[in-house]
Amino acid sequence: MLTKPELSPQEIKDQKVYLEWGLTEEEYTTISKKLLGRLPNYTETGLFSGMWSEHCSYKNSKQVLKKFWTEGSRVLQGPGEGAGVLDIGDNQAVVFKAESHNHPSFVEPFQGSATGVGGIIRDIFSMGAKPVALLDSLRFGELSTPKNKYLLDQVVAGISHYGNSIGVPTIGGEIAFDASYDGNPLVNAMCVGLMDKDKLKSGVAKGEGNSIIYVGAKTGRDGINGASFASSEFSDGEDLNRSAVQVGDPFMEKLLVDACLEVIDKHSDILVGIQDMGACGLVSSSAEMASKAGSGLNLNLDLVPQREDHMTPYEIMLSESQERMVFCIKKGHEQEIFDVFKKYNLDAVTIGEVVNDGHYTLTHQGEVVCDIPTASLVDDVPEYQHVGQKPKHLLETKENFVPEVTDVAETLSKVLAQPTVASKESVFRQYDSRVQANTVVAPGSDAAVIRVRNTNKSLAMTMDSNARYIYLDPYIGGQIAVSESARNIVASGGTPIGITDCLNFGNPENDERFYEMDQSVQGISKACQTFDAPVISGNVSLYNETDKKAIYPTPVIGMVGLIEDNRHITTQDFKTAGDLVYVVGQTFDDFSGSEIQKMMTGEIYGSFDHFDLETEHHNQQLVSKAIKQNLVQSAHDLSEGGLGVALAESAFAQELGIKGKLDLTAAQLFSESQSRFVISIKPEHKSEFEALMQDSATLIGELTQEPTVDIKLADQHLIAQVSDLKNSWKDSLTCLMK
Amino acid sequence: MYLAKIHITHKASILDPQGEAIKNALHRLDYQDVSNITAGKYFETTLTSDSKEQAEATTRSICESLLANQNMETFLFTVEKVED
Amino acid sequence: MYLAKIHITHKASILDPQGEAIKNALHRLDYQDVSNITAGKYFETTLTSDSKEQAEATTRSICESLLANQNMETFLFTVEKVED
Amino acid sequence: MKFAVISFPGSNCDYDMYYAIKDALQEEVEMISCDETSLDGFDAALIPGGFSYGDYLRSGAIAKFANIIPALIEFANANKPVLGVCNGFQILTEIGLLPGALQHNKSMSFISQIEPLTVVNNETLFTNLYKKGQHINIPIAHGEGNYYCDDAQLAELKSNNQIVFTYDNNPNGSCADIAGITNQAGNVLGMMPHPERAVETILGSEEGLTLFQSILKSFKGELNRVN
Ligand SMILES: Nc1ncnc2c1ncn2[C@@H]1O[C@H](COP(=O)(O)OP(=O)(O)O)[C@@H](O)[C@H]1O
Ligand SMILES: [Mg+2]
Repeated sequence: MLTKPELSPQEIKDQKVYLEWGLTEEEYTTISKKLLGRLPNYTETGLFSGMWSEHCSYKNSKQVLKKFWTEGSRVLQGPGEGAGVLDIGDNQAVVFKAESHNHPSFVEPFQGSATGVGGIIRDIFSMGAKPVALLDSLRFGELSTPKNKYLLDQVVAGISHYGNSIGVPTIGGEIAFDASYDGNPLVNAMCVGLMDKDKLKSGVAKGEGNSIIYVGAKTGRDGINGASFASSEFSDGEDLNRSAVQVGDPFMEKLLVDACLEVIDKHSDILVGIQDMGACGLVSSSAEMASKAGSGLNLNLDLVPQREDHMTPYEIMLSESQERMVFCIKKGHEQEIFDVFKKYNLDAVTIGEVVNDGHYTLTHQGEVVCDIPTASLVDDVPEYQHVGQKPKHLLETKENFVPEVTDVAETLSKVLAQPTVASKESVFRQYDSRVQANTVVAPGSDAAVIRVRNTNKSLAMTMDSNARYIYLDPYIGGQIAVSESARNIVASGGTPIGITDCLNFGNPENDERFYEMDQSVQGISKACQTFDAPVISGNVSLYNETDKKAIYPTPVIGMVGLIEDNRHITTQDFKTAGDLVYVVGQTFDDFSGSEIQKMMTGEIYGSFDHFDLETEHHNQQLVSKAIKQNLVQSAHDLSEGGLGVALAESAFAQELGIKGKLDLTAAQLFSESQSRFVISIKPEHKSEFEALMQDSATLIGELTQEPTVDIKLADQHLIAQVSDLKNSWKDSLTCLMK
Repeated sequence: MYLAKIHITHKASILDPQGEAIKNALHRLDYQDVSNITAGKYFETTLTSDSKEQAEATTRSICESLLANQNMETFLFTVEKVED
Repeated sequence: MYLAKIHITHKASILDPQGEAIKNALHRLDYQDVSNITAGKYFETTLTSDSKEQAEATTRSICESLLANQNMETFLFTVEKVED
Repeated sequence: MKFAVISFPGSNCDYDMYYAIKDALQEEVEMISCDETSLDGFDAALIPGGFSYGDYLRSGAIAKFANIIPALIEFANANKPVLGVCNGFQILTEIGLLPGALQHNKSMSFISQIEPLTVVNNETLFTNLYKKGQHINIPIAHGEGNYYCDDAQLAELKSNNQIVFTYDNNPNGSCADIAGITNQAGNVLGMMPHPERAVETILGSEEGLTLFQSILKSFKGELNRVN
């Protein structure tokens, strides 16, 4: 691709090269006949192929994204900018967004995940916020193949390299394994930032004569037109012919953050707009900034800092070199910007100006190489309407699964060792989770918590999704994904205030895949409204298919919660012997898509008969109240593996035992009924707690110094040593990686 | 016994932040005659292979599977016989 | 123009964690004929020095002052003339 | 007492150190760039953690040429307190204020966790408020914290009582479990664990604050002695 001589407009048409670049026949016709009235040249065709890709244009997903609930009293900036922004009081705002880097991470896992982190951090500081936390949500195929082990190892190393070096703590995330991610791993990263409300910036270029300034790293031939590749399915063998991999430089980005925040802080009056260069590099950032104001741009590509010789306009515009930003600066004030960047030893150059004719004009070595309406790149992209169709596997009816558990202690130990349930410490210990000295709850509990310095407030955050549920019921599964996030926030003492999402799906042109996306988005949206947590940002990654096999539908939720008083911060660990342990919420026979179903049968199937959003909300509010009334010693939400797993996990840190009884069967210990928590309280709070909970909480028993789990069940007696359970949970992932 | 000397370098067009950082440092230190520097890796391996061909095959294989990231790097090696 | 090729290796007496880790990985991958591996660094520098002697002097100086940590590492280099 | 925090391009714990002094210790502190050439007017110098100049070659290697380094060496030679944490420790070994070197962790991967340490020497200006043999919990976060020195050097460190902190369960392969050492004179301390991340109860531990309080106590004691 790099050395191909440039074809003439006629050759592009005759040889239909645009198809190779991902533009359809109709799209090409629209561009040449309707938008331009002539054939686009090589550079222009390249720009269209990038800007009209799903990744940049959302042409296949807009229809669905409109269904998200995006309102709410805290919203200062909803979807549409680099990141969403919520008011948290005291003139402060929290900024967050998640983004996927699936395809680059499959091709080159270390750099792919590292640049994913770099990219999402840029989205945050381009809004004017200081990045304060990172989270990552990962999906891989089963760890039985060397390739999947390699991917996990390298993806984690890449995240660790970038996040640690730039000095933003990685404080949470999730990892799950399922065969559907073989050949299609998911790497989603989320960044959270904090800012003063009145410093909010947007990515806009307006005002005739104002300067377009390029800052940061030089442009090389890295990942050219990556967005159009990310927007197509890939097949085995592709990893042999690819254009140059993007390499991240966290040191450069650290300087870039500091310099940009200095500009926003001290030169806000001359800063018209700021945006990072992400997918489709210079063209997408500059054209989007201009289109927001209906402006045109004149850019001189000879002025763009270049790392390599003889780069073509196509390469310069579509390069995805990292650590670069675009500013729009009031005419005549450019020097102020140059002075700031000089201090940090970074390039900052004027590469063009805003014009009022609405034209996007590029010159290169004295020639105009592109002259098209800005709107044609951004606003005139066709929007495709799809009609979903219920996937075949949802039409088959099969009786719901109920496991037969003969030795409950042994089964518990095995479930704890399933890689999706097992401890992720071997991963998160590679992440610096305490840099910036604000981390109150590091990875290993439910939501992570960072305090807001100089206030008595904290932020709780989490990323969650159970794709198996969504595969079995996209609408309910979507609701559960948000509910689980909210449960994590609530268990940590917080109130959910908003979400971001990464919609990872297969090919939307397939009706069944589209159905999955559409239904799960509606489920997510409904749950967001219930929890009063609007969707403020997100990202779409479609075409996650290899050789026509799609991943499980995996919309990942990143949620932030506010803790108004630091005394309410709660962790999942049991604290002292003698404390009473309760389970909040009702347990049914819910084994569809459960960990134990997968473990015992190797497949997942069945329906969801007991989930109810109102009950979920009710239980969360009860727990929240109990925490705020200072009645709670520890709180842990129930998710994969059910009650047995949650009790064990809570016991591990202090190695406390628990003695009690439960009116449940051994099998039900592994049921994944939603809307439940494990809570421990001091005995002196018993009556107050029970009065608050009414019949929503059931006493299990009390914590013991003797580290044994000793619970009488309806049909069996569970007796297990905490240390044995802990060992199978703690070492499992490390063993699987060997 | 065989000794393999393996050089791993960046492919052209791939960003080399390490080389850049070193170059900048050298310029700050006034080494003006250093016009460029690229950073790579160097490995020495001793092999108990039965023949030079086998030692070469093993070396190539470990370069491809472990030492070099072929997305970004290329490797070159030599193998020579040494005293046990 | 001169091209310097610089090799930095661990002193023999010093534990080389990277080499150890690679050796273990190779043994896990069943490369039984690899009896030892040491990890080092390799740099290529282009110098605009006026003479080979000067290029050598510069190279030695950057090795001593920056590229190698002489507590643990030793360096070796060659300098050759190349086309501008 | 007036502290300087020396910030290098790529330092990322500089503000953590700054706030530890300003908010937790409540003493005077100033952030200064490594481009400065003087430490006049300061009573102690703190070199924070991070990845100076990206740490691309070897951690601390490029930082040793910063403008501030001659002043720092002079400051140390004048017997004033110098503390280097994490990358700061690596820089202190690179510039020769402390012996030895920090290699890649034995596991070759980055390790971030709360680490139990033992205070081996509580007779330094940095540790006089700890008890000898006291166990403390301080977070670590590093990829190259595996302390190395040769046998002769190790014998010297031991006989001079220069080993200040050791790890209870050596996480990175350091020789003799070393987590922190001083120079011979005892006024320069380098350590991999991060005391500045353990200065408030809300962060999980205050056991790092004791180190800064010790520095302050020695300084005040010294003032009284002089007056
Ligand atoms: N990839 C990861 N990065 C950082 N932390 C992680 C990662 N995976 C899991 N964790 C942490 O491990 C703990 C347990 O995770 P998980 O089992 O997903 O919890 P839950 O089911 O309650 O959401 C959480 O604190 C989580 O943040
Ligand atoms: Mg949880």
